[in-house]
Amino acid sequence: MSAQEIFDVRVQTADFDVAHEYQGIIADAGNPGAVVMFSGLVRDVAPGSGADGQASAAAGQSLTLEHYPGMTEKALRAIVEQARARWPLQAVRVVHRVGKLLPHDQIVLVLTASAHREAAFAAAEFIMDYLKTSAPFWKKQRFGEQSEWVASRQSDYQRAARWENTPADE
Amino acid sequence: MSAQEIFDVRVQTADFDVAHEYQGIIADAGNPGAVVMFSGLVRDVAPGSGADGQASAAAGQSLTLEHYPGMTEKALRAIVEQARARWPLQAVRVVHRVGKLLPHDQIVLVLTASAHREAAFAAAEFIMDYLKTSAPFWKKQRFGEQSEWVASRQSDYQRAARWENTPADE
Amino acid sequence: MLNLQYFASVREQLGRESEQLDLPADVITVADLAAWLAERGAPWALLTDAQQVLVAVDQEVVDRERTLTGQEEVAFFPPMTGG
Amino acid sequence: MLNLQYFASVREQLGRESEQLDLPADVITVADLAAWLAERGAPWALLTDAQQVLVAVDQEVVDRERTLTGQEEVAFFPPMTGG
Repeated sequence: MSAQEIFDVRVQTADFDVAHEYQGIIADAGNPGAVVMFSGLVRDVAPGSGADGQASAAAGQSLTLEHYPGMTEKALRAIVEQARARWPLQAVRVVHRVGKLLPHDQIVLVLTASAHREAAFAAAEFIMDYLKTSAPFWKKQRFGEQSEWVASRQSDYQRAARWENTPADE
Repeated sequence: MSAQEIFDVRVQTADFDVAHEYQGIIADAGNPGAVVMFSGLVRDVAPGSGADGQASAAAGQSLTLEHYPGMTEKALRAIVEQARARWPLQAVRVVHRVGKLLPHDQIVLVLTASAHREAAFAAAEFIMDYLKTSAPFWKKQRFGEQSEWVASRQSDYQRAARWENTPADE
Repeated sequence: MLNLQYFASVREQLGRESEQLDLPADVITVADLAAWLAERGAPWALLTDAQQVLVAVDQEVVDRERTLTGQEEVAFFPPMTGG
Repeated sequence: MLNLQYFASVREQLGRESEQLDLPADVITVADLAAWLAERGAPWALLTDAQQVLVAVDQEVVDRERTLTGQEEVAFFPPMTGG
Protein backbone atom coordinates (compact mmCIF):
# COMPACT_ATOMS: atom_id res chain seq x y z
CA MET A 1 0.00 0.00 0.00
CA SER A 2 1.38 3.43 -0.92
CA ALA A 3 1.99 6.25 1.55
CA GLN A 4 -0.66 8.24 -0.29
CA GLU A 5 -3.33 5.68 0.58
CA ILE A 6 -2.25 5.39 4.20
CA PHE A 7 -2.38 9.17 4.60
CA ASP A 8 -5.70 9.60 2.93
CA VAL A 9 -7.89 12.69 2.44
CA ARG A 10 -11.32 12.76 0.79
CA VAL A 11 -13.93 15.41 0.02
CA GLN A 12 -17.37 14.01 -0.79
CA THR A 13 -21.09 14.74 -0.73
CA ALA A 14 -21.87 11.20 0.50
CA ASP A 15 -22.06 10.36 4.18
CA PHE A 16 -19.23 8.35 5.72
CA ASP A 17 -19.42 5.17 7.78
CA VAL A 18 -17.45 5.43 11.01
CA ALA A 19 -17.09 1.66 11.47
CA HIS A 20 -15.77 1.23 7.93
CA GLU A 21 -13.23 4.05 8.35
CA TYR A 22 -12.14 2.74 11.77
CA GLN A 23 -11.53 -0.77 10.44
CA GLY A 24 -9.80 0.76 7.43
CA ILE A 25 -7.30 2.82 9.39
CA ILE A 26 -6.43 -0.15 11.59
CA ALA A 27 -5.72 -2.20 8.45
CA ASP A 28 -3.66 0.68 7.00
CA ALA A 29 -1.69 1.15 10.22
CA GLY A 30 -0.92 -2.56 10.54
CA ASN A 31 0.00 -2.58 14.22
CA PRO A 32 -1.47 0.47 15.98
CA GLY A 33 -1.57 0.83 19.75
CA ALA A 34 -3.83 3.88 19.61
CA VAL A 35 -6.52 5.17 17.27
CA VAL A 36 -8.09 8.59 17.83
CA MET A 37 -11.19 9.60 15.92
CA PHE A 38 -12.85 13.00 15.72
CA SER A 39 -16.31 13.28 14.24
CA GLY A 40 -17.98 16.65 13.68
CA LEU A 41 -21.77 16.82 13.38
CA VAL A 42 -24.28 19.48 12.38
CA ARG A 43 -25.68 20.93 15.58
CA ASP A 44 -29.34 21.65 15.89
CA VAL A 45 -29.16 25.35 16.69
CA ALA A 46 -32.67 26.43 15.76
CA PRO A 47 -34.26 28.49 18.53
CA GLY A 48 -36.47 26.29 20.68
CA SER A 49 -35.68 23.13 18.74
CA GLY A 50 -35.81 19.80 20.47
CA ALA A 51 -32.98 17.36 20.90
CA ASP A 52 -33.96 15.10 18.02
CA GLY A 53 -33.60 17.71 15.31
CA GLN A 54 -36.56 16.50 13.29
CA ALA A 55 -38.50 19.64 14.05
CA SER A 56 -35.74 21.94 12.83
CA ALA A 57 -35.07 19.90 9.72
CA ALA A 58 -38.79 20.10 8.99
CA ALA A 59 -38.65 23.86 9.66
CA GLY A 60 -35.98 24.13 6.98
CA GLN A 61 -32.82 24.30 9.06
CA SER A 62 -29.84 23.23 7.02
CA LEU A 63 -26.16 23.86 6.42
CA THR A 64 -24.58 24.07 2.99
CA LEU A 65 -20.86 23.46 2.66
CA GLU A 66 -19.07 25.01 -0.28
CA HIS A 67 -15.43 24.29 -1.09
CA TYR A 68 -12.71 25.06 -3.61
CA PRO A 69 -12.27 21.86 -5.62
CA GLY A 70 -8.62 21.08 -6.25
CA MET A 71 -7.29 23.39 -3.55
CA THR A 72 -9.25 21.59 -0.81
CA GLU A 73 -7.54 18.23 -1.25
CA LYS A 74 -4.17 19.98 -1.59
CA ALA A 75 -4.72 21.96 1.63
CA LEU A 76 -5.86 18.88 3.56
CA ARG A 77 -2.90 16.90 2.32
CA ALA A 78 -0.52 19.68 3.40
CA ILE A 79 -2.05 19.65 6.90
CA VAL A 80 -1.67 15.87 7.15
CA GLU A 81 1.96 16.17 5.99
CA GLN A 82 2.66 18.71 8.74
CA ALA A 83 1.16 16.33 11.29
CA ARG A 84 3.30 13.44 9.96
CA ALA A 85 6.41 15.60 10.30
CA ARG A 86 5.60 16.31 13.96
CA TRP A 87 4.41 12.95 15.27
CA PRO A 88 5.15 9.27 14.54
CA LEU A 89 1.91 8.35 12.77
CA GLN A 90 1.12 5.02 11.14
CA ALA A 91 -1.95 6.19 9.22
CA VAL A 92 -4.33 9.15 8.90
CA ARG A 93 -7.76 9.52 7.32
CA VAL A 94 -9.61 12.77 6.76
CA VAL A 95 -13.08 12.80 5.21
CA HIS A 96 -14.94 16.11 4.78
CA ARG A 97 -18.43 16.37 3.35
CA VAL A 98 -19.69 19.18 1.12
CA GLY A 99 -23.15 20.11 -0.11
CA LYS A 100 -26.38 20.38 1.85
CA LEU A 101 -26.47 18.85 5.34
CA LEU A 102 -29.23 18.62 7.92
CA PRO A 103 -29.09 18.80 11.73
CA HIS A 104 -27.34 15.71 13.17
CA ASP A 105 -25.61 14.88 9.87
CA GLN A 106 -21.94 14.01 10.05
CA ILE A 107 -19.68 16.71 8.52
CA VAL A 108 -16.08 15.76 9.08
CA LEU A 109 -14.08 12.74 10.23
CA VAL A 110 -10.43 12.66 11.26
CA LEU A 111 -8.76 9.38 12.23
CA THR A 112 -5.15 9.02 13.39
CA ALA A 113 -3.29 5.81 14.24
CA SER A 114 0.01 5.53 16.09
CA ALA A 115 1.92 3.19 18.35
CA HIS A 116 1.18 5.53 21.28
CA ARG A 117 -1.78 7.62 22.31
CA GLU A 118 0.11 10.91 22.75
CA ALA A 119 0.87 11.14 19.01
CA ALA A 120 -2.61 10.00 17.93
CA PHE A 121 -4.36 12.55 20.18
CA ALA A 122 -2.09 15.47 19.30
CA ALA A 123 -2.19 14.80 15.56
CA ALA A 124 -6.00 14.52 15.43
CA GLU A 125 -6.42 17.80 17.30
CA PHE A 126 -3.73 19.49 15.19
CA ILE A 127 -5.40 18.38 11.95
CA MET A 128 -8.81 19.68 13.12
CA ASP A 129 -7.35 23.03 14.25
CA TYR A 130 -5.66 23.62 10.90
CA LEU A 131 -8.55 22.24 8.88
CA LYS A 132 -10.78 24.89 10.48
CA THR A 133 -8.49 27.76 9.49
CA SER A 134 -6.68 26.69 6.35
CA ALA A 135 -8.77 24.30 4.30
CA PRO A 136 -11.08 26.15 1.85
CA PHE A 137 -14.52 25.20 3.14
CA TRP A 138 -17.33 27.67 3.85
CA LYS A 139 -20.56 27.04 5.70
CA LYS A 140 -23.87 28.71 4.96
CA GLN A 141 -26.59 28.27 7.51
CA ARG A 142 -30.28 28.33 6.59
CA PHE A 143 -33.37 28.71 8.78
CA GLY A 144 -36.38 28.48 6.50
CA GLU A 145 -36.22 31.56 4.25
CA GLN A 146 -33.22 33.12 5.96
CA SER A 147 -29.62 32.23 5.31
CA GLU A 148 -26.24 33.54 6.33
CA TRP A 149 -22.60 32.63 5.95
CA VAL A 150 -21.10 31.33 9.18
CA ALA A 151 -18.47 33.74 10.53
CA SER A 152 -14.98 32.45 11.23
CA ARG A 153 -14.19 32.10 14.93
CA GLN A 154 -11.29 33.98 16.48
CA SER A 155 -10.84 31.06 18.87
CA ASP A 156 -10.13 28.75 15.91
CA TYR A 157 -7.22 30.97 14.86
CA GLN A 158 -5.93 31.02 18.41
CA ARG A 159 -6.08 27.24 18.64
CA ALA A 160 -4.20 26.82 15.36
CA ALA A 161 -1.59 29.41 16.41
CA ARG A 162 -0.95 27.48 19.64
CA TRP A 163 0.83 24.75 17.68
CA GLU A 164 3.36 27.20 16.29
CA ASN A 165 4.76 27.64 19.80
CA THR A 166 4.61 23.96 20.67
CA PRO A 167 7.73 21.90 20.09
CA ALA A 168 7.18 19.05 17.65
CA ASP A 169 6.45 15.69 19.31
CA GLU A 170 5.81 17.26 22.71
CA MET B 1 -32.24 8.71 30.49
CA SER B 2 -30.40 9.15 33.78
CA ALA B 3 -27.08 10.95 34.18
CA GLN B 4 -25.55 7.63 35.19
CA GLU B 5 -26.33 6.08 31.83
CA ILE B 6 -25.12 9.09 29.85
CA PHE B 7 -21.83 9.03 31.75
CA ASP B 8 -21.29 5.34 31.42
CA VAL B 9 -18.36 3.12 32.43
CA ARG B 10 -18.08 -0.62 31.81
CA VAL B 11 -15.50 -3.32 32.55
CA GLN B 12 -15.97 -6.50 30.55
CA THR B 13 -14.21 -9.52 29.07
CA ALA B 14 -16.22 -9.26 25.83
CA ASP B 15 -15.00 -7.22 22.89
CA PHE B 16 -16.73 -3.90 22.14
CA ASP B 17 -18.21 -2.69 18.87
CA VAL B 18 -17.01 0.78 17.95
CA ALA B 19 -19.95 1.52 15.61
CA HIS B 20 -22.48 0.55 18.29
CA GLU B 21 -20.76 2.70 20.94
CA TYR B 22 -20.45 5.65 18.54
CA GLN B 23 -24.15 5.55 17.65
CA GLY B 24 -24.94 5.11 21.32
CA ILE B 25 -23.06 8.17 22.53
CA ILE B 26 -24.64 10.32 19.81
CA ALA B 27 -28.09 9.16 20.97
CA ASP B 28 -27.10 9.83 24.62
CA ALA B 29 -25.73 13.28 23.82
CA GLY B 30 -28.82 14.29 21.82
CA ASN B 31 -27.27 17.17 19.92
CA PRO B 32 -23.48 16.87 19.83
CA GLY B 33 -21.27 18.97 17.59
CA ALA B 34 -18.18 16.90 18.34
CA VAL B 35 -17.47 13.29 19.25
CA VAL B 36 -13.94 12.18 20.11
CA MET B 37 -13.10 8.50 20.37
CA PHE B 38 -9.95 6.87 21.66
CA SER B 39 -9.39 3.19 21.05
CA GLY B 40 -6.41 1.33 22.53
CA LEU B 41 -5.25 -1.92 20.94
CA VAL B 42 -2.83 -4.68 21.88
CA ARG B 43 0.38 -4.00 19.98
CA ASP B 44 2.25 -6.81 18.38
CA VAL B 45 5.58 -6.38 20.12
CA ALA B 46 7.10 -9.83 19.65
CA PRO B 47 10.66 -9.56 18.34
CA GLY B 48 10.67 -9.97 14.58
CA SER B 49 6.90 -10.29 14.35
CA GLY B 50 5.12 -9.23 11.19
CA ALA B 51 2.49 -6.57 10.88
CA ASP B 52 -0.47 -8.93 10.89
CA GLY B 53 0.15 -10.36 14.33
CA GLN B 54 -0.92 -13.89 13.42
CA ALA B 55 2.61 -15.16 13.81
CA SER B 56 2.96 -13.76 17.31
CA ALA B 57 -0.44 -14.98 18.43
CA ALA B 58 0.54 -18.42 17.16
CA ALA B 59 3.86 -18.06 19.02
CA GLY B 60 1.88 -17.51 22.20
CA GLN B 61 2.08 -13.74 22.55
CA SER B 62 -0.75 -12.48 24.70
CA LEU B 63 -1.69 -9.90 27.29
CA THR B 64 -3.71 -10.64 30.41
CA LEU B 65 -5.52 -7.80 32.11
CA GLU B 66 -6.30 -8.15 35.79
CA HIS B 67 -8.41 -5.64 37.70
CA TYR B 68 -9.87 -4.96 41.13
CA PRO B 69 -13.61 -5.61 40.75
CA GLY B 70 -15.67 -2.99 42.52
CA MET B 71 -12.87 -0.46 42.80
CA THR B 72 -12.35 -0.34 39.04
CA GLU B 73 -15.83 0.96 38.21
CA LYS B 74 -15.62 3.40 41.12
CA ALA B 75 -12.24 4.74 39.96
CA LEU B 76 -13.41 5.10 36.35
CA ARG B 77 -16.56 6.88 37.47
CA ALA B 78 -14.49 9.29 39.58
CA ILE B 79 -12.30 10.10 36.57
CA VAL B 80 -15.35 10.75 34.39
CA GLU B 81 -16.81 12.99 37.12
CA GLN B 82 -13.61 15.03 37.20
CA ALA B 83 -13.80 15.44 33.42
CA ARG B 84 -17.45 16.55 33.67
CA ALA B 85 -16.50 19.15 36.25
CA ARG B 86 -13.84 20.60 33.93
CA TRP B 87 -15.55 20.57 30.52
CA PRO B 88 -19.13 20.93 29.22
CA LEU B 89 -19.74 17.31 28.19
CA GLN B 90 -23.01 15.89 26.89
CA ALA B 91 -22.08 12.22 27.27
CA VAL B 92 -19.11 9.96 28.02
CA ARG B 93 -18.54 6.24 27.53
CA VAL B 94 -15.61 4.26 28.87
CA VAL B 95 -15.28 0.54 28.14
CA HIS B 96 -12.26 -1.39 29.42
CA ARG B 97 -11.67 -5.07 28.74
CA VAL B 98 -10.11 -7.53 31.18
CA GLY B 99 -8.91 -11.12 30.77
CA LYS B 100 -6.72 -12.58 28.06
CA LEU B 101 -6.17 -10.53 24.90
CA LEU B 102 -4.21 -11.24 21.74
CA PRO B 103 -2.21 -8.90 19.49
CA HIS B 104 -4.53 -6.48 17.65
CA ASP B 105 -7.39 -6.98 20.11
CA GLN B 106 -9.15 -3.86 21.34
CA ILE B 107 -8.42 -3.07 25.02
CA VAL B 108 -10.03 0.22 25.90
CA LEU B 109 -12.52 2.66 24.40
CA VAL B 110 -13.21 6.24 25.51
CA LEU B 111 -15.89 8.33 23.82
CA THR B 112 -16.72 11.93 24.66
CA ALA B 113 -19.47 14.10 23.17
CA SER B 114 -19.78 17.87 23.48
CA ALA B 115 -21.15 20.86 21.60
CA HIS B 116 -17.56 21.85 20.74
CA ARG B 117 -14.43 19.96 19.83
CA GLU B 118 -12.14 21.57 22.41
CA ALA B 119 -14.04 19.99 25.31
CA ALA B 120 -14.43 16.61 23.60
CA PHE B 121 -10.71 16.36 22.78
CA ALA B 122 -9.49 17.55 26.18
CA ALA B 123 -11.86 15.31 28.13
CA ALA B 124 -10.98 12.17 26.14
CA GLU B 125 -7.27 12.75 26.65
CA PHE B 126 -7.78 13.61 30.34
CA ILE B 127 -9.76 10.41 30.92
CA MET B 128 -7.09 8.28 29.24
CA ASP B 129 -4.26 9.95 31.20
CA TYR B 130 -5.98 9.31 34.54
CA LEU B 131 -7.22 5.86 33.58
CA LYS B 132 -3.57 4.87 32.98
CA THR B 133 -2.45 5.98 36.44
CA SER B 134 -5.44 5.66 38.73
CA ALA B 135 -7.75 2.89 37.59
CA PRO B 136 -6.78 -0.49 39.09
CA PHE B 137 -5.83 -2.48 35.99
CA TRP B 138 -2.62 -4.45 35.59
CA LYS B 139 -1.19 -5.96 32.41
CA LYS B 140 0.82 -9.15 32.20
CA GLN B 141 2.58 -9.83 28.94
CA ARG B 142 3.32 -13.37 27.75
CA PHE B 143 5.67 -14.58 25.02
CA GLY B 144 5.27 -18.34 24.84
CA GLU B 145 6.60 -19.70 28.16
CA GLN B 146 7.79 -16.35 29.46
CA SER B 147 5.62 -13.78 31.15
CA GLU B 148 6.14 -10.51 32.97
CA TRP B 149 4.09 -7.74 34.50
CA VAL B 150 4.17 -4.57 32.43
CA ALA B 151 5.98 -1.79 34.28
CA SER B 152 4.20 1.52 34.82
CA ARG B 153 5.53 4.33 32.65
CA GLN B 154 6.94 7.49 34.21
CA SER B 155 5.61 9.41 31.19
CA ASP B 156 2.04 8.39 32.10
CA TYR B 157 2.42 9.98 35.52
CA GLN B 158 3.84 13.12 33.93
CA ARG B 159 0.93 13.32 31.50
CA ALA B 160 -1.63 12.95 34.28
CA ALA B 161 0.19 15.55 36.43
CA ARG B 162 0.04 18.05 33.54
CA TRP B 163 -3.70 18.47 34.09
CA GLU B 164 -3.18 19.59 37.69
CA ASN B 165 -1.51 22.75 36.40
CA THR B 166 -4.00 23.34 33.61
CA PRO B 167 -6.92 25.64 34.35
CA ALA B 168 -10.28 23.92 33.95
CA ASP B 169 -11.94 24.47 30.57
CA GLU B 170 -8.75 25.86 28.98
CA MET C 1 -4.69 34.59 -19.25
CA LEU C 2 -5.47 34.94 -15.55
CA ASN C 3 -8.11 32.55 -14.23
CA LEU C 4 -10.13 34.25 -11.46
CA GLN C 5 -12.28 32.31 -9.00
CA TYR C 6 -14.69 33.67 -6.37
CA PHE C 7 -16.08 31.64 -3.48
CA ALA C 8 -18.78 31.76 -0.81
CA SER C 9 -19.87 35.27 0.32
CA VAL C 10 -17.39 36.89 -2.10
CA ARG C 11 -18.94 34.99 -5.01
CA GLU C 12 -22.43 36.01 -3.87
CA GLN C 13 -21.57 39.67 -3.38
CA LEU C 14 -19.89 39.90 -6.78
CA GLY C 15 -22.56 37.81 -8.48
CA ARG C 16 -19.80 35.95 -10.28
CA GLU C 17 -18.13 32.54 -9.93
CA SER C 18 -15.16 32.88 -12.23
CA GLU C 19 -13.72 34.79 -15.18
CA GLN C 20 -10.68 34.74 -17.45
CA LEU C 21 -8.85 37.92 -18.32
CA ASP C 22 -5.55 39.38 -19.45
CA LEU C 23 -3.55 41.22 -16.84
CA PRO C 24 -2.64 44.87 -17.63
CA ALA C 25 1.11 45.51 -17.58
CA ASP C 26 0.91 47.72 -14.48
CA VAL C 27 -0.74 45.00 -12.35
CA ILE C 28 2.23 43.37 -10.62
CA THR C 29 1.02 42.08 -7.26
CA VAL C 30 -2.13 40.56 -5.81
CA ALA C 31 -2.79 43.96 -4.15
CA ASP C 32 -2.56 45.62 -7.59
CA LEU C 33 -5.02 43.08 -8.99
CA ALA C 34 -7.54 43.74 -6.20
CA ALA C 35 -7.19 47.52 -6.68
CA TRP C 36 -7.66 47.17 -10.45
CA LEU C 37 -10.78 44.98 -10.03
CA ALA C 38 -12.12 47.50 -7.46
CA GLU C 39 -12.23 50.11 -10.23
CA ARG C 40 -15.26 48.23 -11.58
CA GLY C 41 -17.33 49.91 -8.87
CA ALA C 42 -19.45 49.11 -5.80
CA PRO C 43 -19.24 45.44 -4.85
CA TRP C 44 -15.75 44.95 -6.27
CA ALA C 45 -14.14 47.25 -3.71
CA LEU C 46 -14.54 44.47 -1.15
CA LEU C 47 -11.63 42.64 -2.74
CA THR C 48 -9.21 45.27 -1.41
CA ASP C 49 -10.08 44.41 2.22
CA ALA C 50 -7.24 42.07 3.21
CA GLN C 51 -8.93 41.28 6.55
CA GLN C 52 -12.18 40.06 5.02
CA VAL C 53 -10.95 38.57 1.78
CA LEU C 54 -8.19 35.98 1.46
CA VAL C 55 -6.35 35.26 -1.78
CA ALA C 56 -4.97 31.99 -3.12
CA VAL C 57 -2.64 31.88 -6.11
CA ASP C 58 -2.49 28.51 -7.83
CA GLN C 59 -4.40 27.05 -4.88
CA GLU C 60 -2.11 28.30 -2.13
CA VAL C 61 -2.99 31.14 0.22
CA VAL C 62 -0.59 34.04 -0.34
CA ASP C 63 -0.13 37.53 1.02
CA ARG C 64 -0.98 40.53 -1.09
CA GLU C 65 2.64 41.33 -1.92
CA ARG C 66 2.77 38.17 -4.04
CA THR C 67 3.70 39.02 -7.66
CA LEU C 68 1.73 37.67 -10.61
CA THR C 69 2.89 36.65 -14.11
CA GLY C 70 -0.66 36.74 -15.48
CA GLN C 71 -0.88 32.98 -16.04
CA GLU C 72 -2.10 32.00 -12.57
CA GLU C 73 -5.35 30.83 -11.05
CA VAL C 74 -6.23 33.51 -8.49
CA ALA C 75 -9.06 32.92 -6.01
CA PHE C 76 -10.76 35.43 -3.68
CA PHE C 77 -12.72 34.12 -0.69
CA PRO C 78 -13.69 34.90 2.92
CA PRO C 79 -11.94 33.29 5.92
CA MET C 80 -12.53 29.55 5.96
CA THR C 81 -15.21 27.98 8.14
CA GLY C 82 -14.98 24.23 7.56
CA GLY C 83 -14.82 21.40 10.06
CA MET D 1 -12.43 -8.17 60.63
CA LEU D 2 -10.05 -6.65 58.11
CA ASN D 3 -10.52 -7.89 54.56
CA LEU D 4 -7.15 -7.98 52.78
CA GLN D 5 -6.82 -8.17 49.00
CA TYR D 6 -3.68 -8.63 46.92
CA PHE D 7 -3.44 -7.96 43.19
CA ALA D 8 -1.16 -8.59 40.20
CA SER D 9 2.57 -8.98 40.99
CA VAL D 10 1.91 -8.48 44.71
CA ARG D 11 -0.60 -11.34 44.66
CA GLU D 12 1.86 -13.55 42.80
CA GLN D 13 4.81 -12.76 45.05
CA LEU D 14 2.79 -13.41 48.20
CA GLY D 15 1.07 -16.44 46.72
CA ARG D 16 -2.20 -15.18 48.17
CA GLU D 17 -5.29 -13.43 46.79
CA SER D 18 -7.08 -12.40 49.95
CA GLU D 19 -7.47 -13.08 53.65
CA GLN D 20 -9.57 -11.96 56.61
CA LEU D 21 -8.01 -11.18 59.92
CA ASP D 22 -8.37 -9.27 63.17
CA LEU D 23 -6.20 -6.21 63.57
CA PRO D 24 -3.93 -6.14 66.68
CA ALA D 25 -4.52 -3.11 68.90
CA ASP D 26 -1.13 -1.56 68.11
CA VAL D 27 -1.76 -1.50 64.35
CA ILE D 28 -3.13 1.99 63.79
CA THR D 29 -2.14 3.06 60.29
CA VAL D 30 -1.66 1.46 56.88
CA ALA D 31 2.09 1.73 57.47
CA ASP D 32 1.66 -0.20 60.75
CA LEU D 33 -0.33 -2.89 58.92
CA ALA D 34 2.37 -3.31 56.26
CA ALA D 35 5.09 -3.52 58.94
CA TRP D 36 3.07 -6.07 60.91
CA LEU D 37 2.49 -8.25 57.80
CA ALA D 38 6.21 -7.95 56.95
CA GLU D 39 6.98 -9.80 60.20
CA ARG D 40 5.70 -12.94 58.44
CA GLY D 41 9.06 -13.10 56.63
CA ALA D 42 10.60 -12.96 53.17
CA PRO D 43 8.03 -12.05 50.52
CA TRP D 44 5.84 -10.03 52.89
CA ALA D 45 8.49 -7.35 53.42
CA LEU D 46 7.67 -6.02 49.95
CA LEU D 47 4.45 -4.52 51.37
CA THR D 48 6.51 -1.91 53.25
CA ASP D 49 7.89 -0.43 50.01
CA ALA D 50 5.62 2.56 49.41
CA GLN D 51 7.17 3.21 45.98
CA GLN D 52 6.43 -0.26 44.62
CA VAL D 53 3.22 -1.09 46.45
CA LEU D 54 0.10 1.09 46.52
CA VAL D 55 -2.66 0.72 49.09
CA ALA D 56 -6.40 1.20 48.73
CA VAL D 57 -8.71 1.35 51.74
CA ASP D 58 -12.34 0.63 50.95
CA GLN D 59 -11.44 0.90 47.25
CA GLU D 60 -9.77 4.30 47.37
CA VAL D 61 -6.04 4.83 47.10
CA VAL D 62 -4.70 6.27 50.36
CA ASP D 63 -1.33 7.25 51.78
CA ARG D 64 0.29 5.16 54.45
CA GLU D 65 -0.59 7.54 57.26
CA ARG D 66 -4.24 6.59 56.82
CA THR D 67 -5.65 5.17 60.07
CA LEU D 68 -7.62 1.92 60.19
CA THR D 69 -10.52 0.84 62.41
CA GLY D 70 -10.05 -2.83 61.56
CA GLN D 71 -13.32 -3.14 59.61
CA GLU D 72 -11.99 -2.04 56.22
CA GLU D 73 -11.19 -3.69 52.93
CA VAL D 74 -7.46 -3.04 52.39
CA ALA D 75 -5.83 -3.84 49.05
CA PHE D 76 -2.13 -3.96 48.20
CA PHE D 77 -1.07 -3.73 44.55
CA PRO D 78 1.66 -2.44 42.21
CA PRO D 79 1.31 0.83 40.23
CA MET D 80 -1.51 0.55 37.72
CA THR D 81 -0.88 -0.23 34.07
CA GLY D 82 -4.27 -0.20 32.35
CA GLY D 83 -5.36 1.53 29.20
